Amino acid sequence: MSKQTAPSETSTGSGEKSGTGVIDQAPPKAVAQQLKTVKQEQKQRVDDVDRETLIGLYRQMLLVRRFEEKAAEAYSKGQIGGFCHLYIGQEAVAIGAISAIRPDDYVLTSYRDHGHAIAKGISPDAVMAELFGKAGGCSRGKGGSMHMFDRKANFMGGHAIVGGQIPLATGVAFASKYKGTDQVTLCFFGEAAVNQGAFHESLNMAQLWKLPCIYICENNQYGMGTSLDRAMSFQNIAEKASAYEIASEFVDGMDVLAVKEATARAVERARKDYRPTLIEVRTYRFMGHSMSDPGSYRTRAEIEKHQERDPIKVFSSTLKEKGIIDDAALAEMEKSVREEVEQALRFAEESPQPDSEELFTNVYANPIAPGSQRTKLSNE
Amino acid sequence: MSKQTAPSETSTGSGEKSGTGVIDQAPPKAVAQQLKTVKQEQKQRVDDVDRETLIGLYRQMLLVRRFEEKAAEAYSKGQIGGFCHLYIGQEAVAIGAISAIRPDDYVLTSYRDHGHAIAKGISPDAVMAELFGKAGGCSRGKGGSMHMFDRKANFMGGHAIVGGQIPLATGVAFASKYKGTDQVTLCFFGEAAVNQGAFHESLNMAQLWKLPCIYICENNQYGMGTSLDRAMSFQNIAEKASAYEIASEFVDGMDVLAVKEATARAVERARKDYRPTLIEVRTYRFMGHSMSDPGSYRTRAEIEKHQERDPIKVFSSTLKEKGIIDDAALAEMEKSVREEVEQALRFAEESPQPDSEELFTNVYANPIAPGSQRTKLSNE
Amino acid sequence: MAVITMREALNQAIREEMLRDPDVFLMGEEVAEYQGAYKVTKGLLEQLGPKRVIDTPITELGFAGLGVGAAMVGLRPIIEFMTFNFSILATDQIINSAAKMLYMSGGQFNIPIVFRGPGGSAFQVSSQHSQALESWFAYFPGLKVVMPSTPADAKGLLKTSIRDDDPVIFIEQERMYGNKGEVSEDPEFTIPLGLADIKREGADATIVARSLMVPLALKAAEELEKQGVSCEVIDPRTIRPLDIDTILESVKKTNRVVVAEESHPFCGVAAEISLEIMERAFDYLDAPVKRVSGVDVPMPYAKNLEELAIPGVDQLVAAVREVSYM
Amino acid sequence: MAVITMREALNQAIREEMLRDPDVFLMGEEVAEYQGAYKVTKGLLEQLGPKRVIDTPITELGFAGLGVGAAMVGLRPIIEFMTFNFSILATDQIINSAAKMLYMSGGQFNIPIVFRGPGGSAFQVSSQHSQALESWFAYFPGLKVVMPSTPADAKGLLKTSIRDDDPVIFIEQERMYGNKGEVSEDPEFTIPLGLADIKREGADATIVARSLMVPLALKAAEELEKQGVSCEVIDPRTIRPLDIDTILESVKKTNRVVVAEESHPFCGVAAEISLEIMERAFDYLDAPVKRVSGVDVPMPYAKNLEELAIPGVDQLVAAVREVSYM
Ligand SMILES: Cc1ncc(C[n+]2csc(CCOP(=O)(O)OP(=O)(O)O)c2C)c(N)n1
Ligand SMILES: Cc1ncc(C[n+]2csc(CCOP(=O)(O)OP(=O)(O)O)c2C)c(N)n1
Ligand SMILES: [Mg+2]
Ligand SMILES: [Mg+2]
Repeated sequence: MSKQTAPSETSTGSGEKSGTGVIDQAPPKAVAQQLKTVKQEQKQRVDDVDRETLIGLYRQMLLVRRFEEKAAEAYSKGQIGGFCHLYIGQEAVAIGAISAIRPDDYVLTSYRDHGHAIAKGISPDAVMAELFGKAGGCSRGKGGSMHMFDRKANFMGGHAIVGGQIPLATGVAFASKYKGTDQVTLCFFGEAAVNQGAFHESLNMAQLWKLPCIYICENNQYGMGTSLDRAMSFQNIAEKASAYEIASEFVDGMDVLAVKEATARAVERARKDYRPTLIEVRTYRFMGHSMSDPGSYRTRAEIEKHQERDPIKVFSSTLKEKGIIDDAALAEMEKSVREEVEQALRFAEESPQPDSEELFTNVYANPIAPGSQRTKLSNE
Repeated sequence: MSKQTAPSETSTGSGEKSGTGVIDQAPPKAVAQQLKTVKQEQKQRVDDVDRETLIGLYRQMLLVRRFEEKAAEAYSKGQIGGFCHLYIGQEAVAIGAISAIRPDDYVLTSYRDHGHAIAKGISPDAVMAELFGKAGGCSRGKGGSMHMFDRKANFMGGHAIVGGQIPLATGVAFASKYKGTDQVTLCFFGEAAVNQGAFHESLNMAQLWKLPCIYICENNQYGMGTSLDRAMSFQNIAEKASAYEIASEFVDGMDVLAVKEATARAVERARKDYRPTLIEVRTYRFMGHSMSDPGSYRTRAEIEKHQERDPIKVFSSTLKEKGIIDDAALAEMEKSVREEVEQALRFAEESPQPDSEELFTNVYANPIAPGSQRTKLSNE
Repeated sequence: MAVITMREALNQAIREEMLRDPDVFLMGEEVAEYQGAYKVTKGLLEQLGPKRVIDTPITELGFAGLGVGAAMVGLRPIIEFMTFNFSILATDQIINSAAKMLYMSGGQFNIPIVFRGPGGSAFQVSSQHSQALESWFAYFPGLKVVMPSTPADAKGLLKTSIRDDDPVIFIEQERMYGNKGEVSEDPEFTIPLGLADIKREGADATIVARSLMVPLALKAAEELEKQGVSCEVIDPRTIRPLDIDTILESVKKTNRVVVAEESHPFCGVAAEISLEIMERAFDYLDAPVKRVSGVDVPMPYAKNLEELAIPGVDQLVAAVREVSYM
Repeated sequence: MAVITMREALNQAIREEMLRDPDVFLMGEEVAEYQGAYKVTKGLLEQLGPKRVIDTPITELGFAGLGVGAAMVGLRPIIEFMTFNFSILATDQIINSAAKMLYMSGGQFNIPIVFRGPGGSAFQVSSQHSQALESWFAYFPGLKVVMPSTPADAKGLLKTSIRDDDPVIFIEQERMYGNKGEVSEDPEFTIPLGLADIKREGADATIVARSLMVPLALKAAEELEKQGVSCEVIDPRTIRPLDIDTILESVKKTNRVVVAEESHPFCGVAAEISLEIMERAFDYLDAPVKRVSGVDVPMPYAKNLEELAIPGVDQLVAAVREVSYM
């Protein structure tokens, strides 16, 4: 008998549960405890990573943070338009995960994409210019904040439909297997995207066909103003993997090294055996959902509690305690990062607007002018 | 700390598995064994049900079987057009489940809907006339085989988009809770519909909001020509409920009493506590996917093996062994059922075609003739 | 009559109808606790409670279908799409379930539901968030499609849509939420569906404009007045059913027509209106109907490009001059 | 040249292009082991193997998106929808991803993908399974839309579509799969997109017809010939980009036009064609363009009603007589 006939027990599901409110109500003591645990674990992980990599990771997180602080400033001045979703607080996820892949591997993510774009190797200049809607932007000013792209970096875009990038990433991974390369694909999305049908359909195909796709759910506990438990009946996202028999892992997203290690394990599985993984990364965004979010659904206290575990602060203190870096070097780095961001700002300001003609380009790769085919045919 | 931070182990998912072929490869001995088990269990169940109900269940299954055999005949003669999906082999599911609810409860299903329609109380006359595209049909000839409806019977339709009825049923159940009635909704669908995003989205909402919807997956092991294991990475459908923390149960669909009992347990949960359930019913269709299916994806032997557990044969032999019914009574019933079906056929043949005017009715409940509103306003 | 914004007018319409009829409920992403992504549903949770004002997961297909199912058994759902761009994920339930249910059930199950939310362009939200989908939905018999251009129309038409027994696609324009106008406070103030409104009378040329294009058309008419051209501005308000009669009457008077829309042109509403005018008033036309649409490209992000993508007053003026052979 | 069915012609096109280019793969429900729900993909699994001919779960949104992702990195997927009715579940990935990717990436990621399958009415398959969606997809810049009406066109156009670097919506007509015609066996036989075909020359009136309507238009032309009216029949073949020039040339000759379609009328392709004719050949029109469409109701199941729902030869004849003032 095949295994489907096996389970004859009745599972009765859960009973009533709270349907409202903030989900992460850990008391102060637990937070302190949590912080201590992260730091202890991080200290142990540090030993397995070389100094240069550690410092590189730190610098990248800092760069993304300062970059976005600057972007927020520019947004307030009206230099950036549209929606602008900041990544502040979540930097350890993109930086940690992308540090575990090769440059020729692929990354796709949502509209909250500045951090991933920079981590995948797009210059801050090009990302800032894109935010400014300028010709020097990585999508030539046509995509904007939510649609960063870079073919050379294999950065396959920010996508603005919640969950839309999940089938796309599955297809990119499919292509790697089809071509017989060992490139892997990282697909980032928020926890609210898990409720979309696209998630369900994609994970089934990925495991059915054994595709080298790593699904990284950035569980920052809110989709806009809706807390996880008000949108998802069962909130253990990593465990949802079992509905597809897919490999999965839960990881603390405030520890850049934990994210890196978990991703590395998934990458190994994907690269060698074409096997997908779902990683749930618990994280938190310190800012509003987008620049226009009043953010009244969370208390100041809740945000501050999470800020104690700011991934950048945690990591700098670990690195200092481990003697990898000192205050002087940190100050030096702060300075160089700020200069890099200032340079990006200047680049964006000075970059020209797209030419008006650009309105009509890139609609088709093979545009067909009316009547052109007739001429072609009569010439034959 | 909330429970989402708990799981930190890595689950590695399943390894390689067969990606092709027939899924239910039980050796002959196992089948005999299975048959014996069903029958033994069924015999025990018989004791809990009164004689009239037992005989009623049997007659209904027989009626649906004979009805569809007649429909197949009429289809071959060209009296029925379009797609026609027969339910032969699966009768115990609709009959068993629907016998566990009240007339004022709701039922929705897919295009394979003749059995459910009759079980919910639509007369065979009206169902046959609908197949014939006649004015006397339960949808006045406008719906056809895939779209049986009956408002009086609370039969909310056959739906032809795979998975389309799942959100609809969730909404019907939502309305019962909204209105504060204790009506429950049964939602039937095939196992291939489980892969649709609509399934995932609906079950999440049903458990999140505690809706009195009972999702009954009729796992007949094939979606058209695709066996379950070629379409679903993890084939234990009942267990998928855990991804939503929803109650679930696995049941043998060849035993009408088993289906009835499982449904009754779910109904209790839904009626009293507004709690949803996912029931996976293992069944098998003896005919092609639709009347036009050559069916070459299954062997004769495979079909015959399942026919040994024909739910009607199994039930009649149980009833005989238990002394509930004898051969004479069975023959009598056979005769009356055949007469009922002949009557349905005659009704359908004699029912007139819909009037040509019907083409334009029922597009809107409040039709607005062009210009009519202007007149109305100027009259005011 | 108070002067209020389109946003407030919509809010009043929902509130009044919910108070009037306990079968009306409101469901969508962020409609309750967040008070609506664009604040259209502000205060409704507080006043009407969590049973009737419901935040959903991000599952457009699922909750659109849930709404249709609830409507089958007599509830009257208002389903908000945070923007109509996301309705694209829900089209199966809108088109295959809502639009066809009454017909394929032979008249047994009508679907009294309103799908509403902002549509069209916003400000620099780029390709995936700037789509005008009215022609898409208007294509399907079984649906009604409404697009208001003033706070009063917004209120009157939304109230009628909620009371209507058929599925209504109600498309608001995000750029217009702050626009102000006089709105009746009478709770029985409604505007029938299928009735165009003459926003300005004129004798020389007709501009048919909807939604975002209406204020632009009125500005163009002012400008043209100075140039000696008297323009009639007609707002169909309901796209399906379309009140072609009002448009035809105007055409028979002015003999010249411009149809303006912010949507893409191809197979759009302007094409439909033009054909209907041609079919029924061909001999009255002194010039071919002129279409002025958004450009035929996805919406770009860059501000300078975005501005070029949507028709402006100048284009409307030029179009009227063109059909007037000026 | 052999005489083969439309079904075989499509099969040849896919087979030849897959043999020609290893980056082309075919994916969809029942395309492999079952040989295609309508047998268009017969024998392909056997010849090309399971890596390139792939059966999917019933997850239209998922596998359409998977195809677009694969196309981003250079593969050339052919995605079969068992019927285009089911593409409605996948529109988000077609419209928000495939159509806009090149534009919003500033020219970096083109999407060489073909979405194909039967569309329009079949035989008594009722409301949810009988939808013509060409105007829907043609609305969106970024997509190309193709509808062949003969086996030769089917083969030549499908081959070009597979070689094209943009997303192509390729809509076949299920009722026409068995239609026969001569088809070239030259593996380099292709037909350019954006080129209309004059299916019959004539002098007195023009019938613009696509897909299922083309054979009907030709029959109507025969009948009209007997009545002394010489009809030109033009098949645009590609809906987007539309070869309006060929249509205009004909109109300038005949001065009378009927546009036929099996789809619903409202905001359909006929409306678009009519507007473009009016815009660019107004002075040549001796009568308003006449539209003949499927009726504006969901498709009923009953045979007698279904027959009334789709235009027939008689209606086309009557329409041509009407524009000829006969
Ligand atoms: C299909 C769709 N529905 C709604 C939206 C509007 N929206 C944008 S982001 C968002 C919340 C997403 O939350 P989550 O997936 O957790 O990601 P996060 O923003 O927290 O990173 C919503 C509702 C959208 N862009 N797409
Ligand atoms: C969205 C959609 N895709 C494809 C189809 C075509 N189709 C009809 S039934 C079917 C198989 C469904 O299998 P399952 O859900 O297991 O139900 P069963 O037919 O076995 O009862 C398919 C592919 C459809 N009707 N709708
Ligand atoms: Mg989130
Ligand atoms: Mg099945």
